[in-house]
Amino acid sequence: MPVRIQNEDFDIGREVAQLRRDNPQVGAVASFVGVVRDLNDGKTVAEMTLEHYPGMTEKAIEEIIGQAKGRWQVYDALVVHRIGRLAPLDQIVLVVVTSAHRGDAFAACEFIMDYLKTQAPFWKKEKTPDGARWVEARASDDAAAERWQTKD
Amino acid sequence: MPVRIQNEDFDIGREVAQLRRDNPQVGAVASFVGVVRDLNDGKTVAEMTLEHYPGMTEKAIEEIIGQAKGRWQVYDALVVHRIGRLAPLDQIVLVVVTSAHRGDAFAACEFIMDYLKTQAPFWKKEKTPDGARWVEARASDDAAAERWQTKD
Amino acid sequence: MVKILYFAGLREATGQGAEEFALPDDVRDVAALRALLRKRGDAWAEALAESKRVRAAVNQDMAAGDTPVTDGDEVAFFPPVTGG
Amino acid sequence: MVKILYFAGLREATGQGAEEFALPDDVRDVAALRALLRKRGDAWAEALAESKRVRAAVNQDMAAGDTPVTDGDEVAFFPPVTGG
Repeated sequence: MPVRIQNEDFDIGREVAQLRRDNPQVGAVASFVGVVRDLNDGKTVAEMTLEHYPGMTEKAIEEIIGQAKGRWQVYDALVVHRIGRLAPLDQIVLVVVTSAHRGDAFAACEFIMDYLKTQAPFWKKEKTPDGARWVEARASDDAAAERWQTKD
Repeated sequence: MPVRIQNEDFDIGREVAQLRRDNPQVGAVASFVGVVRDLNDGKTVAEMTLEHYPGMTEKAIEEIIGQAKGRWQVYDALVVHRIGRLAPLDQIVLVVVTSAHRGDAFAACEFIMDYLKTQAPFWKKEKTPDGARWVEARASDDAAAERWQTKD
Repeated sequence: MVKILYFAGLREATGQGAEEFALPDDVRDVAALRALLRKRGDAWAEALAESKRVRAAVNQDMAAGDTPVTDGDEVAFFPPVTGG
Repeated sequence: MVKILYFAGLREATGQGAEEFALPDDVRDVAALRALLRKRGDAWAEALAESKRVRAAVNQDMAAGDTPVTDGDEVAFFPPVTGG
């Protein structure tokens, strides 16, 4: 499955090996891991909880992967996103893209992350010394996703 | 050490974990793995040998990493490059970059790969059904490295 | 009937996670449904206020204000997403 | 004396991997050294021909034709690189 939503942690080494297994045409593997930081918007983060919209999340990410495959020469793409309670240093999200060439792998991987940030229904709630707060969407994430629309 | 040249294979999972270890400010880890393909320039590749210039290789890659750190907000960067005999499906090179944010991590990782391709003294010799041949440098690699010079 | 789902801050503000809702005949799109829900009281009026950045999905696809809503649909309201 | 290194196809074509070389007084840069080495015979003339894409490094830094070469330097000649 190209999209997995799970509570459990993931192992980038195993996922990369799995995705490119038995395909000797793969010359490039680009990966991204998102990690919980202990500081966000100037506040210490002790813990966060990730909520999602079951069903739509998988569908939205599959559509993003489909778009990436339409735009770049990509063999396979994988997204693993964790939900539930996470602490600083915990991994949140993994994106892996295999391709013949690195330009396609990098572009597709970054595109998937940028679109996931604005299109996939996940919400983060952080626990800080001042109490819990929902993380606000960033204008910079909208800008990151939008720049792909003027390219090509 | 941010640069390692070695015969042995590497484990992306272990390298990523090592590079971001104990730094709770890391929010983004971008990685790239280059892999031996069984087909190059239309010929079947049974095996390849990677030669390098000991001393200069490490120095050249350290300089590339230094440039990346000067251009983007990067905590750490790692390059592992294999030498010696490799077969299709074998890993050749690993680049890992840690940063607070994904834009910096992606850009620095791709920049390091593009510069490594044109600036780091490695040479590949492929064994094909027609005999052994040195791989020719690609104009597309020069172009990929040059585009970073006009940006910013 | 439509199924309406609320997520994250909107779920907390409205005190509602999911409901079955009888769609009036004159409510034919996302904006009209959102306006109708605002009339449920202060918490709803504030959570779904026009000034608030509220996103919607119809049948698990991102929707705009003029996206049609018809019987049998699954409609969701939520804040701008913040995953990844 | 300078140390000269040859890599990859250039090493094979010249049959030489490394040598200590007495630098004549009038050879002061990479281009002049390359021109002098071409005079060693056909294999050298061809491998280091001006029409060939040959790269050079002086003291392990990428060098151009006008990069100075002086006694004690380490000079390397090699084809365009193809790692990664």
